[in-house]
Amino acid sequence: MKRFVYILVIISLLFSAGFAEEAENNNELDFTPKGKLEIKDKGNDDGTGVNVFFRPQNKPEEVKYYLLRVYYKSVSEDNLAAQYRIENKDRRYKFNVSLQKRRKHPYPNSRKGVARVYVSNEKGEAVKAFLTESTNTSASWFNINKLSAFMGVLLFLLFVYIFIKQARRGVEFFIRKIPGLEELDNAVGRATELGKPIYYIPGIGTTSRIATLASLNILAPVTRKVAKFATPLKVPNRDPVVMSIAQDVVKEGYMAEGRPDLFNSNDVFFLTRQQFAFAGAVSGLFKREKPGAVFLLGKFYAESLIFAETANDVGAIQIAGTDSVSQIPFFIAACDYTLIGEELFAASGYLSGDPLIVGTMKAQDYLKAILIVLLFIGIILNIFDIDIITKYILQR
Amino acid sequence: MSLWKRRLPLICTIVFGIMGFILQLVPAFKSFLDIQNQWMTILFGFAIVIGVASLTKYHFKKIRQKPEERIFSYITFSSLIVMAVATLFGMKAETGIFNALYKNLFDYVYVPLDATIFSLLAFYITSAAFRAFKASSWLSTLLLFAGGIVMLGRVAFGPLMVFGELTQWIMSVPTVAAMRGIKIGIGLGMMATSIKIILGIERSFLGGE
Amino acid sequence: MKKKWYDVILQIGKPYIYLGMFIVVVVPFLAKCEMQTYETDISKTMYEKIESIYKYNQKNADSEMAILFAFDYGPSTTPENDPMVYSVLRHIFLREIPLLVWAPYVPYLDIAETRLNRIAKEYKAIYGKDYVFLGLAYPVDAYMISTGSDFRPLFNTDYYGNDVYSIPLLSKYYSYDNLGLVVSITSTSMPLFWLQYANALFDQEISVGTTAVSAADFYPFVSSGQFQGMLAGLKGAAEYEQMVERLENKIINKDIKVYLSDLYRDIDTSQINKKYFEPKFGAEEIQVAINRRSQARRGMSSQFGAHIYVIILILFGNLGYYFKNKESNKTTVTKAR
Amino acid sequence: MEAISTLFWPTVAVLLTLAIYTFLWEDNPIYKVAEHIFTGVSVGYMIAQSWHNIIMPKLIVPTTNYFSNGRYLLAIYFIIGGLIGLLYLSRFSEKTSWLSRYPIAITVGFYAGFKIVPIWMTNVSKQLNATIQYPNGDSMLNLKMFGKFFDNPTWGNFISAINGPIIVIGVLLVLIYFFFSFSNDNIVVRASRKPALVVLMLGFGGSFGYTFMARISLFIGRMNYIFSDWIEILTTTLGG
Repeated sequence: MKRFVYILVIISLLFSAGFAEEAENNNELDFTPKGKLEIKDKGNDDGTGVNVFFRPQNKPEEVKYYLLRVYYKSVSEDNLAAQYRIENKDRRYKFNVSLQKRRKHPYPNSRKGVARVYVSNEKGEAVKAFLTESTNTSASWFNINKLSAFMGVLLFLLFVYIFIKQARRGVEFFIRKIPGLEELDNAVGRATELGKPIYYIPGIGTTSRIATLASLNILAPVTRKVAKFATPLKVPNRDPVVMSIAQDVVKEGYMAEGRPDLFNSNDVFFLTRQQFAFAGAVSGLFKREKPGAVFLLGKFYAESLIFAETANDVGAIQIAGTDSVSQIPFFIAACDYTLIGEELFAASGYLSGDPLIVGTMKAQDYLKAILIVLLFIGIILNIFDIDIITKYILQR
Repeated sequence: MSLWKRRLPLICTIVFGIMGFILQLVPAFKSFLDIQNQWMTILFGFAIVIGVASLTKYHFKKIRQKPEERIFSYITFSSLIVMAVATLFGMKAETGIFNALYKNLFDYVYVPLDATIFSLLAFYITSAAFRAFKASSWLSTLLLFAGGIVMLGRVAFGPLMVFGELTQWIMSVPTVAAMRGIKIGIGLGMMATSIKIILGIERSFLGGE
Repeated sequence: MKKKWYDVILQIGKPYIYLGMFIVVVVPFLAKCEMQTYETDISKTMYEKIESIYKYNQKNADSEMAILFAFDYGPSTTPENDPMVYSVLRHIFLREIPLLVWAPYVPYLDIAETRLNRIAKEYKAIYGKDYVFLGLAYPVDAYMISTGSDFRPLFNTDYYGNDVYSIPLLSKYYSYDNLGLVVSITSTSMPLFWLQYANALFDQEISVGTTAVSAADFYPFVSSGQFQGMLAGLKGAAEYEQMVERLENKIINKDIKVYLSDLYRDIDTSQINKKYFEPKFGAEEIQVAINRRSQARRGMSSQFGAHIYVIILILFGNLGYYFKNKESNKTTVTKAR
Repeated sequence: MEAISTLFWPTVAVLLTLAIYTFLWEDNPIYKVAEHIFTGVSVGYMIAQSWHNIIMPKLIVPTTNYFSNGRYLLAIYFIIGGLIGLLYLSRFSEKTSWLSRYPIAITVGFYAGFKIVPIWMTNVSKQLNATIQYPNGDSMLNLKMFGKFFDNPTWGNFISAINGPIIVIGVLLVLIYFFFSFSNDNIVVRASRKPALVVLMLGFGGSFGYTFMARISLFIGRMNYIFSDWIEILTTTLGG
């Protein structure tokens, strides 16, 4: 059966024009439908995408509309993947078809796509088929569009290897001062002097946000600093999973300073997952408990300013940092100290001084330097209309 | 015990980290990626239980410490139970008392409260502007300058239209440059953090022994 | 020591700042101020596009063009998107252009239904003949593509459960061929989907109404002509409102209050299906309908008040700061002597 | 009776709205009530959502489907996922709480790895590309634009010619500003410090001012609810 279909398809490929003529006798079309149909494997995918191209070649008065149907495996009503109505215009149409479109009837990844063009009537029904093309698709093992990311990671790993090796040998790296983090000790100290609690908000992101993880990494050294002063540290959370991690981190921090007695699992608590309910509840807590210092580090959205302004209202020192570019201006305006952008991700290494982490910071800088060089080359080449960099290395 | 408490979770992180990275690069695994994405959300399904447990514990402690404020804890839990029941039984139902209750609670309690707390920002942005936009140093003068022009430009009319054009320029040139520079930096920072986690360099999220 | 004036300004309590804000926003509401605004080209383009469909329909009575209206916004941006929807829908109904409506997500459906019927009622539009609410179009890309040929098989029924093949309007309008324009009122990146599917594949013309925040992302597409005009934020809505009001005054040519109260008075209302709206106007309802006609401009006057208020605050803050600095410099100098 | 039922819920909404606004004056019991109602309602909603949107459609339905389709391996994989998710419950006891590290380790690891490529594409590659060329493929340092300016030296032509170079220089300055490990004596780092701050502050100020209008719109929206919608319901029900 399968072979039969293949043969049919091959014949139709070879004699498609002839077929059309023959079929003409059956249907009362007084012209020859013409067009150029191509179907190609999309590539760089899991073998379910095809690109179909069609260029009408009839006169507009002969045909107003064509109908393009794309099937998987073979031409049959059940295997229809997509259909398009095509107006007879002098242009090349391109359709991007997924052979795994319909969710209702899942079928295994198809390895073959068939495209067929019909002459269509006003109602959009198929009148007569006149062109059929097919192609075999294949799944690819590497998405070439993501090559630059892969190379970037490899380059980064190389630098990490070099600098960690140096760090193990005892080389000390220079790290510039980050003003927001320099003030951390002062903030903790001042809250202790005033006898007020410290609030640490690890953002409203879940663990799938890298900024949240960065924030939890900062929480560890912050807890250790707080433990020295025995000031109460409270961590309200928006996500139960983040809360679990934060509990462990805080506990570990107190243990490391030899003060496990200070840890109270109730101080790291969950409020609610709803964004503004959380914002309302936390600003209520700020107003009632009047913290001496507030840390707002992690992923923040529109509620950033609600936290920052209520904390300012009760006279707390705020140290904030987020990776949401649209929220940074609000933190800059309302908070005492702000970690801008990547300073948030560098903070854990800066605070802990762990040579391995400092090594990765150095590696990150070198990767950035290389990117800056690439940017320069790209700009200069682009002036002369050479698009190697923009096309292959720094894609859109 | 260190193996079960520390080493094995770390291995899980590394294995799943590499898996996540590879799934992004290899299109042939797309059907597995769909399954894996679904699988990951299952892990979060039960996390809400510890969230609710933590909230309960927190309120019990508060009731013990400040008995005069216990009314608020009662309010929290009664609204929690009512909403949970109404949503559980009413969300997928087409009619019935639970559906009516769910709809009303959602439309007239949840949505207005959400929108109102969001709208508090109208006030906070004003006071933040008043505080921050002062010509105290050359940096904050610049902030004041850009912010003031853009605010004026947004409601400009007649002869003030020049502010409208300046706004266009500020938004399409310096803002784009600043935000883009920060974005690239953030991207590299996030990438470094991810790799640190996968390599096991940064492991404070796993807690202690 | 007596407090200097600048100390008073600099130490003004936050609650007072908030109170001032509250007043400048609420007073225009109570006083029903309506701010006239200048009309930008991008809003005019959209208005002219709909006018051109009307003119086309006048000439070609047998092959009229319809408009597909997509409610692509949710509850959180109703303040900005609602006034746009009201004025654009009023324009469409005034020009009696056939109207198809859909919404891409479940939470948007309720919003779409109430807004649509509310405006349809003001122009005696008949469901199924003048307008249709198709309901949920999810996943929206599938619906956008299938509109290239025929969207009816995907819907089966409209929002109210009527068979799509039994609705008179839909026997004529079911694909981009007979759609003069797609209007997407949104707070999301939905216009990019429209661009990708409807415009790139089927050459469908698209107009967009969007929030002020996302407008910045869409400007390039408007200037390149891929979008037929755009309403940006409350300001865009106010401009459109102004243009539609001029048109309405020209067409109806009598007081809106009289027009609305007469609308269902002398006709047999038993013919009108009450499923979609109640064919009568109460006095309060008329008042609300009139209020709604200037919602965006009222909002703009609040906006204007708020902007001027904050600029004055900043100005006074800086003046106070300047004089305080001057004073303290003087005192330090005296001490140094 | 009917009047009360149509008026009841909208009035609740208005009262809750006003209760939240009292917080702007100072913290008070009315706000506290509204805040606690919202916390409760949102957690309640979330519990039901977890059931309706995660446990049912993502765990129970697919697992039973896979079983009935004969895809046992997949079904078992999903059950394992559910079991690992259940390990979170070990946190109820101090002694067993370390078990919850497994789901944590898996989620943290998976998403850390999964996000690397998209982060590179959207935050790094795409942004750098946009700094080299405009979306339509023109170069950012377009010499033609300068040529146009020299042919016809108007203000508008000048601006459009220098905008591209300003963006490029701005991005470079900001990138250099955030170097961590290069010494301050480095001439490039030191020279770019102040100009970078100028770009950053102009950007932050602009972005702040630009958002102002959207935030005011939110408040106008609430007032619209009270003064247009609610008043309408109030007067119709009380009046008629």
